[in-house]
Amino acid sequence: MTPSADARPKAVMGTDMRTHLGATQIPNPVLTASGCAAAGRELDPFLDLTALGAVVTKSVQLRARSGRATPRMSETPSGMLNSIGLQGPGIDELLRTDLPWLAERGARAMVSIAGGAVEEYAELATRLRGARGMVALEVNISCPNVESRGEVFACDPAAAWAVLAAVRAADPGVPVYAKLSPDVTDIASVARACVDGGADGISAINTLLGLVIDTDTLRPALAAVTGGLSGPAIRPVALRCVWQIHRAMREIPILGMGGITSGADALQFILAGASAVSVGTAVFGDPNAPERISHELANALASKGFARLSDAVGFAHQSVDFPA
Amino acid sequence: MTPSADARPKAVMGTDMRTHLGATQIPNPVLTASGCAAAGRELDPFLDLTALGAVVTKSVQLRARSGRATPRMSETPSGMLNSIGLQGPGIDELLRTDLPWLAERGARAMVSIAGGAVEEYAELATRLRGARGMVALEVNISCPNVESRGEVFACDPAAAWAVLAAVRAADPGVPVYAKLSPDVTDIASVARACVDGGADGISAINTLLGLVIDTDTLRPALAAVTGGLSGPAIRPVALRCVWQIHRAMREIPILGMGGITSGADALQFILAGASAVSVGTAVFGDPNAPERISHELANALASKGFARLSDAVGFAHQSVDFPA
Amino acid sequence: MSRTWGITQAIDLAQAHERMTATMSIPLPPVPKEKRPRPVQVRAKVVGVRVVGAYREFTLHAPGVGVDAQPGQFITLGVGGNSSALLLRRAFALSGVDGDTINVVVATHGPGTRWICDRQLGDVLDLIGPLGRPFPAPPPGGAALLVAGGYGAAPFVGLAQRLCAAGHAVAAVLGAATGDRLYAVPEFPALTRVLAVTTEDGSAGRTGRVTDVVPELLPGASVVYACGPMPMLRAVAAQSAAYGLICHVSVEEAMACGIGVCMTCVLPVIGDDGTSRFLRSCVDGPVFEGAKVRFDDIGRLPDDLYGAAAMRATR
Amino acid sequence: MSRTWGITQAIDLAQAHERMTATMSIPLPPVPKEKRPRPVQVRAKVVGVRVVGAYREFTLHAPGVGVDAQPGQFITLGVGGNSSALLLRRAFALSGVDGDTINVVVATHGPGTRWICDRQLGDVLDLIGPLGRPFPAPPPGGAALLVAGGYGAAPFVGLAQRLCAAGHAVAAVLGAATGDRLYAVPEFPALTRVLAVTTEDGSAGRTGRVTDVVPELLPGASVVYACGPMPMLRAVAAQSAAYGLICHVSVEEAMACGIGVCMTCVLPVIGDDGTSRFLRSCVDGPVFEGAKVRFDDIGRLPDDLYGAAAMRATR
Ligand SMILES: Cc1cc2nc3c(=O)[nH]c(=O)nc-3n(C[C@H](O)[C@H](O)[C@H](O)COP(=O)(O)OP(=O)(O)OC[C@H]3O[C@@H](n4cnc5c(N)ncnc54)[C@H](O)[C@@H]3O)c2cc1C
Ligand SMILES: Cc1cc2nc3c(=O)[nH]c(=O)nc-3n(C[C@H](O)[C@H](O)[C@H](O)COP(=O)(O)OP(=O)(O)OC[C@H]3O[C@@H](n4cnc5c(N)ncnc54)[C@H](O)[C@@H]3O)c2cc1C
Ligand SMILES: Cc1cc2nc3c(=O)[nH]c(=O)nc-3n(C[C@H](O)[C@H](O)[C@H](O)COP(=O)(O)O)c2cc1C
Ligand SMILES: Cc1cc2nc3c(=O)[nH]c(=O)nc-3n(C[C@H](O)[C@H](O)[C@H](O)COP(=O)(O)O)c2cc1C
Ligand code: FES
Ligand code: FES
Repeated sequence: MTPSADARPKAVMGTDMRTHLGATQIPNPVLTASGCAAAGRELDPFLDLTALGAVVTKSVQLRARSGRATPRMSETPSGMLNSIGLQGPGIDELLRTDLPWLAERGARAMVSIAGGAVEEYAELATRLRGARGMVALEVNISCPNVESRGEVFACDPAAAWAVLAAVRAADPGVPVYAKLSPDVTDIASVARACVDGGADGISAINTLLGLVIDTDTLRPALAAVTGGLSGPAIRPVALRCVWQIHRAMREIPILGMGGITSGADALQFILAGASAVSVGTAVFGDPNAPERISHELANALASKGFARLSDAVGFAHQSVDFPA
Repeated sequence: MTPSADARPKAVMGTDMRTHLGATQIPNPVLTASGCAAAGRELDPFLDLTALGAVVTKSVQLRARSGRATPRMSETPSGMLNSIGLQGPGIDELLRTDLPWLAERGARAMVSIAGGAVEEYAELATRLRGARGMVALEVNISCPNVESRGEVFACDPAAAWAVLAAVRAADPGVPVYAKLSPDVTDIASVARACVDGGADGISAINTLLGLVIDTDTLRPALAAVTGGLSGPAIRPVALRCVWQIHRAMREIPILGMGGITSGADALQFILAGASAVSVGTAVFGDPNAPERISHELANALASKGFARLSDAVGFAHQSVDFPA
Repeated sequence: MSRTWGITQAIDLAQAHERMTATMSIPLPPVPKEKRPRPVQVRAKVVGVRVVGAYREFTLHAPGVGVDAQPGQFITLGVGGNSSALLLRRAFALSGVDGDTINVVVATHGPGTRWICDRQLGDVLDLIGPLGRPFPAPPPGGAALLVAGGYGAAPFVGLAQRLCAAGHAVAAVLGAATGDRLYAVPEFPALTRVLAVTTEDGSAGRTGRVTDVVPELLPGASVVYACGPMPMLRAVAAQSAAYGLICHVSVEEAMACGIGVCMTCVLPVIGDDGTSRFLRSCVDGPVFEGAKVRFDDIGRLPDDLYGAAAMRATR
Repeated sequence: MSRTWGITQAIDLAQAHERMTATMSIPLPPVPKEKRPRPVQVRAKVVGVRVVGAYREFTLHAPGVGVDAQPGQFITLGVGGNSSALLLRRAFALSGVDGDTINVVVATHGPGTRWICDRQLGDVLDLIGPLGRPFPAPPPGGAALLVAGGYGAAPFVGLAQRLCAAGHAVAAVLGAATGDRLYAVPEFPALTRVLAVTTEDGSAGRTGRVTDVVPELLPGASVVYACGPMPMLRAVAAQSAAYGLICHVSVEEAMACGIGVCMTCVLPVIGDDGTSRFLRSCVDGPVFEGAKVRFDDIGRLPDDLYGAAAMRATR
């Protein structure tokens, strides 16, 4: 039972941390974030990959991508701006080396896929069907739709719906999460379109579009001009998005992320409605962060008297009679 | 002439810092930000109000407003979340005490107005016509439109257009800036709607909608649940918005703001396309900030070889052949 | 009268205490209502650090701040240094003034106070003060009861000194959860006729809360001053009101600016015209008359508040 | 061979130097290609701080980091402490290893290095290392020319020691804009047959740049090692190539993670298969063969880069 604010037991021995990605149970609600852990291997010296909820792999496309020119990064106050441009060797290589490596270790993989057209997403999902070690798909729709003036899929509910419907058709069985961009007027409506299209859950949020100007060179600091803002700076925006999505669809699981650096940060996302969290930029400052954060989160939940993680999901909404 | 990156004179004695708010010339491009300086009086011990470009007054409405319940504030990494709810005594009191006080001192006022319906904005502009000391109007359209499901004016180009057209009709002479919210899919289209409606310039940006959860009480940290995120954390988002608006409408002046704490920060906004800047949250950390920043900006411009501030406006776009 | 109050005056105060017991009546200078002392922003050097139980007491060289400063006023400090993620200043009651130096006592709470408590002799802090309205004077000749919770005793050292010097009888109740969270207990015997100390865990003084003792001391008082956590202020204000006494409370609301420009620090206060308003605790307070503070409505938006009607339209 | 290199070995190296001049040929151990030394994350205590011209040299007690570490590898430090706005680690070349202690030399650049340079004896830093691939061994018996710009000399103290110990002849050119930005000049005479020092302002050594001297020393060398600013690396790589020599460059790209997960630190490098790729300088470097680095294309996206075609579709 959900403890009430007053009569909450003050310590629980070992909160039950199990949660789900769609229908798949995972032992730990803390995952890596796509693009912040490569395919997991480089983090092996710093943490136990098998203890994580899952390794969310860097968004993969059909073909190899060089990524963008450098500079690709600019540190900002409590955040960073990046424009990697989805550098990676493509789906063949992921299937050939990265997923088997993770599977052999016993680590779970949530595979992030990205494309420039609806069929590319569908083909990626088809190629990945039944891949060993894969527990879920994360569909990164924060990509420009090359067939539609380069508008980002995640900024258009209809385009987002189309991608998710195609992925769902390509693999009816796998748990599918749609990863949303915060750069929209109404994120709940995009989330709803994704669920209508067939998504089991929502990953929120991707980076915010940002810009830094180098006052020495007098031009944008990134070669690609704009980039994605991540880190603790964006945490309040990410929490607001998770809050809004949970209010709109209480039954839909959310993988929350954006600036999580501690168990208390992760707890905020859980209380706002996330049933699992991803740790991204914090890994750069501390490669052990996902492991540390899962311990801190477990302790925080226990000290608040939650016997089960699931009891805490969305708990903060109980106190608010505010309209959605 | 705009200095080229190579043949730029290395030091200029006293960059000409004059700029304009619409057609009105002001001696200094640094202003306060609405809601972060009240009506200026409390900053008097800390800086010379008359030396600022203008004091942008806290958004005023027709009637007195109590503002929201407390807590109204939560500090976040390199930022803060606030939900003041536009507390203030209303337009009568502004006209009776605050504007005359500023005018007597010789300080310029940019008056920020806010309302829940188009006619309220128009009435405010009418009431303010010819007010002594007022050099411009800033139209804060980040308010819920009470006639339209509470949707924020700035999130709907048509609603934004309607407000600006009404204000323009109410006072055809005063320089009018529309203050935009970053929480939209396409800020440039909202900016264009405002200019079509009659705005002379654009103020960008208002706060980002955010949320913090108090992990002690297990409920939102703010009484109002969500609030506006400001401070250096949001600076890259603010710069991106200014960049996009300038790219869409090069000739439209922009009052840039969002996380400015130093002259170098202000310079980034100028290079991105702003012809003046507002300093908000930084005032809370350092009430002298607007004055300090104008000195630092003047020095930075001079050391980069800009003879005139106006030569630096939008300069960073010259290096980029990227499509808009 | 002397423009300074605090540490170096402690010696003269034994005499003042004698005068006090004779209930002489030298009224405090009236609190300037319109012209607040102009706050200054200075770089203040740490010239003394002292561990006091769970707290750290800092003596800061802060030229110009002490001039005109009065008990109940506060200062703010910038925290975290360059490249800090903490933007906002932190507020601390002035606990002593001596010429160009001032004293504050700091409890570790979160990252900002942790950073301050790490400062060493010679470090320089960005300081603004004096801020806010001080404690008003008691009625002529009236005896004062001071009630403090934890570091809430900070402004009372100076206040007791001033009251003593002005010939008012002073009684004090200093309470805290634990003994190490009491402050300035050694300073008070010389300044008070009656001094009660309470701790919740019984580690010092009487076991219990200040509110257990206050009723015993109200009969001898003509005015009450209270500084500490909000629930304590509310209780003491209620006890004082029930006894027909005015109680001046010094509130602690989260402040973003400390100088009156941001409107974060408000609380509902009943005005002289009977209308309740959200008043800024940084410039209209932090000292308010307890009976005027609508403690029950802190954290709410009461319907009858000035300007509340306009809020309903846009919710 | 000894598992450590650096400071305390300097004494033995005079003898090594003698052996070196006899051009004995003890090859360096082969660089492990597949199994990089496993980096560790430790809390490292500052056990020594020394001002060296414009730089600060830190000796850090960092258990486990030095084991297997080789010249050319680097470490990263967390900066700013709790509640800092700086999230990313800062990279520094290992400039010495002695058992559980390591040395780094830090130039003040921005807020992160300023914070590091403020650290005192006894302070504790969050350290990860060793990271990256070290300098490869020279051809058997070959003479090595080391070319450093500014603190780029840091990895060369250890490299020269190793090369000496392995019997290679070593020559070095150490240059900087000004004399106070030279590093480790006193260490080199014992390790090198020829040592040239240059400064652009003439405040030490020959007036000019390292590239003014390199052509004079190429004839005696069979391999070149370069560490310093990118334009210097490019010039020295070109000079070496023109002379038919391999030049190993240690590049300095902005790094977000330093461990290979973020892809910020890439540069275009020609692979053994002739195909150019964006390689990560943190794990595939920081040492690359100069002729393989497409210096002209740094900051660009060359059309023939592996995967560049896929980029055009989504632009
Ligand atoms: C008028 C006044 C006088 C004060 N006098 C003293 C004093 O003499 N000694 C002392 O130790 N403390 C005093 N405080 C409380 C002190 O300001 C807070 O403990 C401190 O701001 C907490 O900062 P933090 O970073 O450690 O904690 P955090 O909780 O991380 O602070 C986060 C934010 O909340 C604000 N905040 C948190 N707690 C409080 C609080 N209790 N009061 C006001 N703001 C808060 C902070 O200023 C900051 O903006 C006073 C506060 C006020 C308003
Ligand atoms: C492999 C490697 C070895 C290095 N060895 C040394 C050394 O031995 N001694 C030394 O003083 N410095 C060395 N540097 C450079 C050092 O890492 C930077 O000077 C430092 O990161 C700057 O941080 P900052 O906060 O002072 O500056 P800022 O400019 O504020 O840093 C902002 C961001 O840019 C990155 N950055 C800025 N300049 C550089 C740079 N030149 N190289 C890499 N990243 C940069 C920072 O890491 C940070 O993420 C090395 C860098 C690399 C990559
Ligand atoms: C360097 C970098 C690369 C990223 N690459 C991807 C990516 O390939 N696919 C994706 O869906 N998100 C990507 N992201 C976004 C993160 O997964 C995450 O949504 C975002 O950074 C917010 O979380 P954080 O603040 O914890 O980093 C990337 C973020 C960073 C910083
Ligand atoms: C406490 C607070 C109150 C604000 N009130 C208003 C307001 O009344 N009207 C308005 O247009 N913007 C208001 N803003 C937004 C600021 O004017 C500014 O657009 C925003 O904070 C970004 O700038 P900054 O990061 O420099 O603060 C407020 C911001 C803060 C922090
Ligand atoms: S703290 Fe800003 S108005 Fe009081
Ligand atoms: S710095 Fe992250 S991959 Fe190299």
